[in-house]
Amino acid sequence: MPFESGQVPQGEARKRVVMQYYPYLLMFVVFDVVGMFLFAWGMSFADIPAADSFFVLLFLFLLGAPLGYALKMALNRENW
Amino acid sequence: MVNLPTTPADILPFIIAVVTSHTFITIVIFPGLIHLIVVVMFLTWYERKLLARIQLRIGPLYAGGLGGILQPIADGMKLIFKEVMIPYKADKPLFLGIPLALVFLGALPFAVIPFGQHWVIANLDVGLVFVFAVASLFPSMILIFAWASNSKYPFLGGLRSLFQQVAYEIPMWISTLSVVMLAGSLNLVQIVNAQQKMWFIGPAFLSFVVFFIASMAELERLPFDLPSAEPELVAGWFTESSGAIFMVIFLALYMKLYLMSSLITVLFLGGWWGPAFLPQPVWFLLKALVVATLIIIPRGVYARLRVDLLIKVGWTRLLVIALANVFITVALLSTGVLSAWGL
Amino acid sequence: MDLSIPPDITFVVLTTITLLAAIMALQSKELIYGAISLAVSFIGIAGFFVSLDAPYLAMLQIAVYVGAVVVLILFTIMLVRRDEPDKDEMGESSEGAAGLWIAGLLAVSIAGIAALAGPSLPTTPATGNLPISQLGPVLAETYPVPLIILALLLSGALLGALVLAKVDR
Amino acid sequence: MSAALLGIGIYGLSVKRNAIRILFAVELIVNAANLNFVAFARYMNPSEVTGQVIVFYSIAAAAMEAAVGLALILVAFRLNSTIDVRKLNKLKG
Repeated sequence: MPFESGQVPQGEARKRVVMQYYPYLLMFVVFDVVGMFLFAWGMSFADIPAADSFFVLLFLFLLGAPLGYALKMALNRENW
Repeated sequence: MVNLPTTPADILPFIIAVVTSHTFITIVIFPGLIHLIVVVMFLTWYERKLLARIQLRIGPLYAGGLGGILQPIADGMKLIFKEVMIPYKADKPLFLGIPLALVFLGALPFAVIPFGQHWVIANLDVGLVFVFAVASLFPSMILIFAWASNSKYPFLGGLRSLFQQVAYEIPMWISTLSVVMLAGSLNLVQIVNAQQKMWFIGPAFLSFVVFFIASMAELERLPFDLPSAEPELVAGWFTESSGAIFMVIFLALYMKLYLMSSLITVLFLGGWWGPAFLPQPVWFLLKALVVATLIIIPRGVYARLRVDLLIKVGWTRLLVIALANVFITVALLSTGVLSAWGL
Repeated sequence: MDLSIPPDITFVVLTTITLLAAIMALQSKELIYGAISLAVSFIGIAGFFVSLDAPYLAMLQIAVYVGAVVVLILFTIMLVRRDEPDKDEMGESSEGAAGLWIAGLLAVSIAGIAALAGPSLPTTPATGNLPISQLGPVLAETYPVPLIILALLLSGALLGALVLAKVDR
Repeated sequence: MSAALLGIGIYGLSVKRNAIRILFAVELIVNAANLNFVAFARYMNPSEVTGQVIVFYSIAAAAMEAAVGLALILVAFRLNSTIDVRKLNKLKG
């Protein structure tokens, strides 16, 4: 390097990365999909009968438990 | 539309007709490119000046008089004439290409943002989702750029940026769901029209709070600026960029700041609606400026969080609040509490 | 299906981009470039969706595939990066040839079937917009049960992937 | 077009040795199928969005498949420190 000062960089820059935040990425993929479905539903909320909206809310509710469990796993540093 | 010129004498009137046509003006001048660049340059000056005032400094002073308002132009000139250094063993095509792509992606969502009843370039039916789809390309771009620059600080910064943006994108989306349900449309023009009587910040206050916090995190602003934490990571994922590349990235970042503040204006603050003594775009710009100020101010005030806490807060608090907010909105809408405002 | 359409410019451009990117995704030396070309190919498909009057689907495609799946792929590539440079990835040449043969045969036969069935299909796409607001009601009213199954699938996949990726001590 | 994409996908599936490449190929095949769904729905039954709704589910399923597939690749890499499928034949004994 002709005109740099300071230390010469050492080692490989593109190291393997840590796993710690990997579960959050998985959750991102899942909730990306969920979000798109919810937008399709919310866009025409007024036109959808309440009985059918109930199913969408049930869908959301069902995802609550795995979300909680995934968060618990993700926050447990022993796992990663 | 205008007919193509046939004789040389027609060329000048043709050019005038094209330049004064509404399409040309919307694309190139007002909600389009020139306006965008001017506002972005203004924002860089505004941020420096505001922060300086908060910290009892003076900030830019000399360039152009009037409190150094031409400072952004001076900065731009300086950066253009500096040498572009490409790190040893960096991935050249990606290292040079990604910043340009970032600017393009930063400018693209402005095509669907309505600055007034007729001041919108493309009135898409899927406007809001379009903005989110484009915005969701940013994290991977940043990660690739960080990888391409073949250096440790950018790589760490890029990873942090990826996780942070990923963590706050979902709460952001889901918080806007209640706005979409209130307006009954994804079309941004219709969303603003639905707010003629009542701004959505009232009925959807919770989602406004979530959206505001999440957008600050998306913008990597303090107190969420871990990806470019200066004491630890030099400048985060754009450490290795220099000269013109740095300028281009900087431009993209400020475009994103402007995008987020105008999105908040559109979704929660009633867009262009305001008392009629000022034209619609002026109201819009004023509101966006106020929001930008609110986003900038914490930078002068707060310290930053730790990265794992940051991500934890995003997923455990904001996401849960956003999901709960969906149920609240359903309850509000189906009990008809909001019918007084015609919702 | 496509054979009956007069070759118009968007179609040709989108086809070229998508197919070239797809080939690049499989043949590029560096895995990162493969992931990027995969993203480009997905964006090409999203362009097709727009031209087929399904803009919401195009946005879904970009947000889910390019926004989420490609990020996941990039991250995994960085996780499994080996310290020594990649060796030649192609299998033996005979296997490559066999793969090409199978793939070519399949593609040609499907295109042939499409060409035979082509005349029986309407040749012009419908005019007029499909309102995207139709999507929600159809989703919620006609297909509520798949929605619930999807919720189970999503949670299953999330937990399954987490348990798989967990470090056993 | 869709057939060509499918062809590329099948080729990748059968020839490549890197597990991530194989995942790419699978995604390409799924995309070819999605494209066909939308196109045929548009040409044969233009007034309904059913074809698009099916693709909704298909995209969701494909995304989940990618997530689980990548997790499997991670496990395979951790156990064997390679993602070359020709070398992952431990079950042969």
